Amino acid sequence: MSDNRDIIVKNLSYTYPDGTPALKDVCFEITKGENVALVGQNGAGKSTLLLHLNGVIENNNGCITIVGKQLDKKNVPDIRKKVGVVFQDPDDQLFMSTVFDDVAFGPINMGFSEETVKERVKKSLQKVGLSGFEERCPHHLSFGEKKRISVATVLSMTPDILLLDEPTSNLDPGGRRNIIETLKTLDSTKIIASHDIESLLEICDNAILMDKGRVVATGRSEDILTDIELLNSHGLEAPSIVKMLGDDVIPLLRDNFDSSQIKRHEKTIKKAISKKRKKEIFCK
Amino acid sequence: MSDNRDIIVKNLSYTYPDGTPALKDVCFEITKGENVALVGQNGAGKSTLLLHLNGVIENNNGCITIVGKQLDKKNVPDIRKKVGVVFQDPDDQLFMSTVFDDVAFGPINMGFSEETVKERVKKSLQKVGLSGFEERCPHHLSFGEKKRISVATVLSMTPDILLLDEPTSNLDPGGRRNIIETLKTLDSTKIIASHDIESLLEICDNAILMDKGRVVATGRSEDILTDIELLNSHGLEAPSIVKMLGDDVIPLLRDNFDSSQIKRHEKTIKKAISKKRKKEIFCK
Amino acid sequence: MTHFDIDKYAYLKSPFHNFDPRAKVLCFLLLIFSIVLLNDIRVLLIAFISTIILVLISKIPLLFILKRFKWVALFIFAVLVVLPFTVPGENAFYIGFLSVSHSGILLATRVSLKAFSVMLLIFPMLSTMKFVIFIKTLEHFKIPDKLVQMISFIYRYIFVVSNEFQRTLRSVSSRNVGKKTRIFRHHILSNIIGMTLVRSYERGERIRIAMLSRGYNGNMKTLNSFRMTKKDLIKCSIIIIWSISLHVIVLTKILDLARVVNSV
Amino acid sequence: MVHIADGILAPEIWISGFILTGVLLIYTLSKIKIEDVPKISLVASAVFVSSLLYVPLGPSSVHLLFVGLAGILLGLGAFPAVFLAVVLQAFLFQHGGVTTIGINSLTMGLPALISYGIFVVVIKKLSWKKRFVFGGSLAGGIAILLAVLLTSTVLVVTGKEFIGLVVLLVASHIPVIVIETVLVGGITEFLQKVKPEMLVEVKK
Ligand SMILES: Nc1ncnc2c1ncn2[C@@H]1O[C@H](COP(=O)(O)OP(=O)(O)OP(=O)(O)O)[C@@H](O)[C@H]1O
Ligand SMILES: Nc1ncnc2c1ncn2[C@@H]1O[C@H](COP(=O)(O)OP(=O)(O)OP(=O)(O)O)[C@@H](O)[C@H]1O
Ligand SMILES: [Mg+2]
Ligand SMILES: [Mg+2]
Repeated sequence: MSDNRDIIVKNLSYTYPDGTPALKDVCFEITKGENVALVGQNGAGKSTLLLHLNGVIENNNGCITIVGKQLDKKNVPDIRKKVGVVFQDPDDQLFMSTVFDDVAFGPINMGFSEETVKERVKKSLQKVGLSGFEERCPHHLSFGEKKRISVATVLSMTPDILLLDEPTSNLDPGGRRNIIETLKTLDSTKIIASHDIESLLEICDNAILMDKGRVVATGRSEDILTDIELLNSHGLEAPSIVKMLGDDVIPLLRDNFDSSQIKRHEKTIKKAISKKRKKEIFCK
Repeated sequence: MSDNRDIIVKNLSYTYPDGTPALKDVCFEITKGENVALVGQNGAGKSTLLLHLNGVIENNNGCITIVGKQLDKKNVPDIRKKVGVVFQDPDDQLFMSTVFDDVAFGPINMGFSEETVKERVKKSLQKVGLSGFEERCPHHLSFGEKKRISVATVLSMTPDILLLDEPTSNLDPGGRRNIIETLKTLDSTKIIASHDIESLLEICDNAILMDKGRVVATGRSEDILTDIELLNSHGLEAPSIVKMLGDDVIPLLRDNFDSSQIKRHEKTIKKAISKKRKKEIFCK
Repeated sequence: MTHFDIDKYAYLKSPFHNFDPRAKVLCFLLLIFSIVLLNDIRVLLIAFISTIILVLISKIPLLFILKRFKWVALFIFAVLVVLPFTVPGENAFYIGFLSVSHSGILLATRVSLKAFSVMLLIFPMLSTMKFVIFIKTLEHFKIPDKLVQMISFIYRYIFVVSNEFQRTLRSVSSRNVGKKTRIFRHHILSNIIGMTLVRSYERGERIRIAMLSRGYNGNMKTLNSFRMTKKDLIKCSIIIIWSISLHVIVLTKILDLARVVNSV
Repeated sequence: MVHIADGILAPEIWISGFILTGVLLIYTLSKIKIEDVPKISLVASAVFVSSLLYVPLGPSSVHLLFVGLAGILLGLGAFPAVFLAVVLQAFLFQHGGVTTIGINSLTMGLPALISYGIFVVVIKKLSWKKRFVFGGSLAGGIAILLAVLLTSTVLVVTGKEFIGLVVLLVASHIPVIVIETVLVGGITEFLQKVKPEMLVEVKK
């Protein structure tokens, strides 16, 4: 295919039925295999945007193209096969009476054989660190466990495009690490909406910054997510590690801060600190 | 009063009706005005514990004393007046048809005059950064906005004891900052269950670490929440800034990492790094 | 997530919006019962027109009322379609080979006039106040405590249930791809409803706790308190007198008199 | 459509409807515990909400009643639940009538109570594994059947001219009976698996 753009959004606007404007003239393009961070204040419109890309919200105000197909009533079923969503609230995601049934729901619908389905369920549960939870009722789990199962229900479908709304919220740091590592190994095109900028820096190549329903900046995540002034001016904050080290932090982050790495990176860190200091002095 | 212990929990065990054990022989005491961090893996039993302290889960297996009163059927209504809870899931918390009514619900029930109620609502909404949302419907908000309103509904009651389950999850970094600063200024005794260890280090004096329903460590939060090995052995991780700087990070954290502070703290940082390095070498 | 628009127009300003809720409910109930007890089709027409005037005064947007019509409309539609053909009586005219009876049309008209009048009256009565206020009003009427508590919980839970239902639907549809057999679909539907019930049940329980922990003790308190004013008394009297006069018109046969006078 | 609107029934009928409903209400209310109030309200809301839902069926659609389900979940409490659902439907959605609240509560509430009885008998007397599906289906289906029959009776008693309406009513509810038989069975099984404490307590 000559066109390797997986997602094209053009002039998308949306107002909720109660009159709250949520998206205003949103435009962007995402190429195959790209990992995109979606950041913005509470209420910026991130979830609303993701709900559009899977056809959950119907809207004729704008134009969305997914893997070459325009998103409309006719194409929605086809597109949903390609797009997996993890909702922000895990209660929106889980509805079967056992964890197994819930994770198997997607693959069964896609028509896989029993063998394959079982295989897929097992693998996905492993990836989120909840092997052995097959027979539990998803409804009777801790909040974080529910969140992990939500991720598993989508992983089991290995969709071409993954939309993740706050995949790491309410996860314990270990679980967060797991999800991050899993996401890094997946080839799918991904959009990740999150307030956990540190994780985003680790996973994503590019970033989209939203404010009050508009896209206000797009670019490489190293540039956008470490730009303290830009973030501040849109109600966000850089993670403290970035505040301290600036964009020198990226290689450290991607190496996951093993104590041994600290040693290896000592030079970078010192350099970063003195650079910062100079800037301080220079600014005054 | 000679006894200034606000919360005493003795030998508390609990198993959910479906047979999942959630608490095992939990014991601890919390003095008036203390800020306590409650950490542990997903499913460790944090929410279950908090639900006990407000009498939401009834349980005769153990003994809970709140502000000198034993928690039993008879005392529950009295105790609930003293204890405010922010649930992990904001949808459990919001039940009126406008944000104003929801935030006013507590104060009205406490019998305040109309003036005072309006005043309190206004202030609480200000504190969570959602002034002007009074007439919106709480169910038609973004997830993070709901979370903020949940916090406001409890702030408006200024209870003696505050139980917060993940107060910062799903908040944008600015909102998170707001909540942290607000919590720091409140005099109430607080227990905060969270995976956001960085915030906890900033707010809390003491910490309780849980694993699989047991309390496995208690102590000053500087000691517990920066102990990388301890955290790792219970499935948690220290924030990357702690990984880098160890417990030298505390003063920096409490100063909130202003660029200007970086300069002031340069020495600490450099010292921390070289200390770490020495430890590295020493360990090998 | 629908909120059913229950309180949507409780914030407007009209003579009915600032009517004392207790008096308002009683007066309107009286009017409703009085209209249903009418049989004279001409008086019914007068009553119907007066109903429309009341609705206009209440400022509730007509579009909103029309949307709600679909529920009654179903029943009325059935009545209008069936009765004229099935009620035996003097023939009025034919549609195709079906005969339409005089008395059928009359009956159908009478039934629809009553049904529509009542449904219209509910708007100025209830859409002009917040539902919480209605619940408080019931408390004033000495309705058994258990019932009042149930109503206020039901009101809360309606939203819980519909929210949970829509959420479940949403999650199913986002992963529901490919073709399924009938059996599978029925299995899914009972699962969805069952899960909605369980979720609502648990969510409802947690919300109840949240209410309790914020000082709820069985009655919904809001910032309003009721006061009867002179204006309320006047409004009351107007509605009560009107309800009674509808029947006076029938009893005294004024309308027939008019015809007699005319023919003379 | 089993809700009768205002204006059809003769005053004697709807007044006796109110009286009977009142008696049944007082009796059932005295039997339920205050702790059960939230659960009853919840099921009432569920009945209420689902009665606003339309299930597509071929070219047309039907709406479900779940009276039987209310019986299975609440036992005697089903009556006040159905009563309140009827009241709110009339007042909030102009669905049904005001003067017919009594009659409508009876035609829907009695079947709920009866299906509760059926369910209890099935669960007590049978011991095979699928008895919950069976009991649920039976209760769900019979409840609708009874509701339709009761409504028809009321209409016929009011006047012979309504026989045409009765035919339409019965015909349009045959699919509902089938759907609810299947659905309530499935739901009962689901609940028995996931949250058995929601079903009405059956002492063996
Ligand atoms: N169901 C709804 N009805 C009406 N308005 C809504 C609804 N859901 C969200 N909104 C509004 O739309 C805007 C965008 O909401 P959205 O949920 O997309 O934000 P978000 O970026 O995902 O925020 P968060 O970080 O809190 O999840 C907000 O102003 C919100 O109040
Ligand atoms: N309603 C329930 N029924 C049965 N088991 C439950 C229920 N809620 C939680 N559990 C189980 O109880 C244990 C403790 O759960 P709890 O919600 O207290 O964990 P938590 O520490 O709050 O976790 P998280 O960080 O994910 O919120 C977990 O093993 C969980 O699976
Ligand atoms: Mg969101
Ligand atoms: Mg929890």
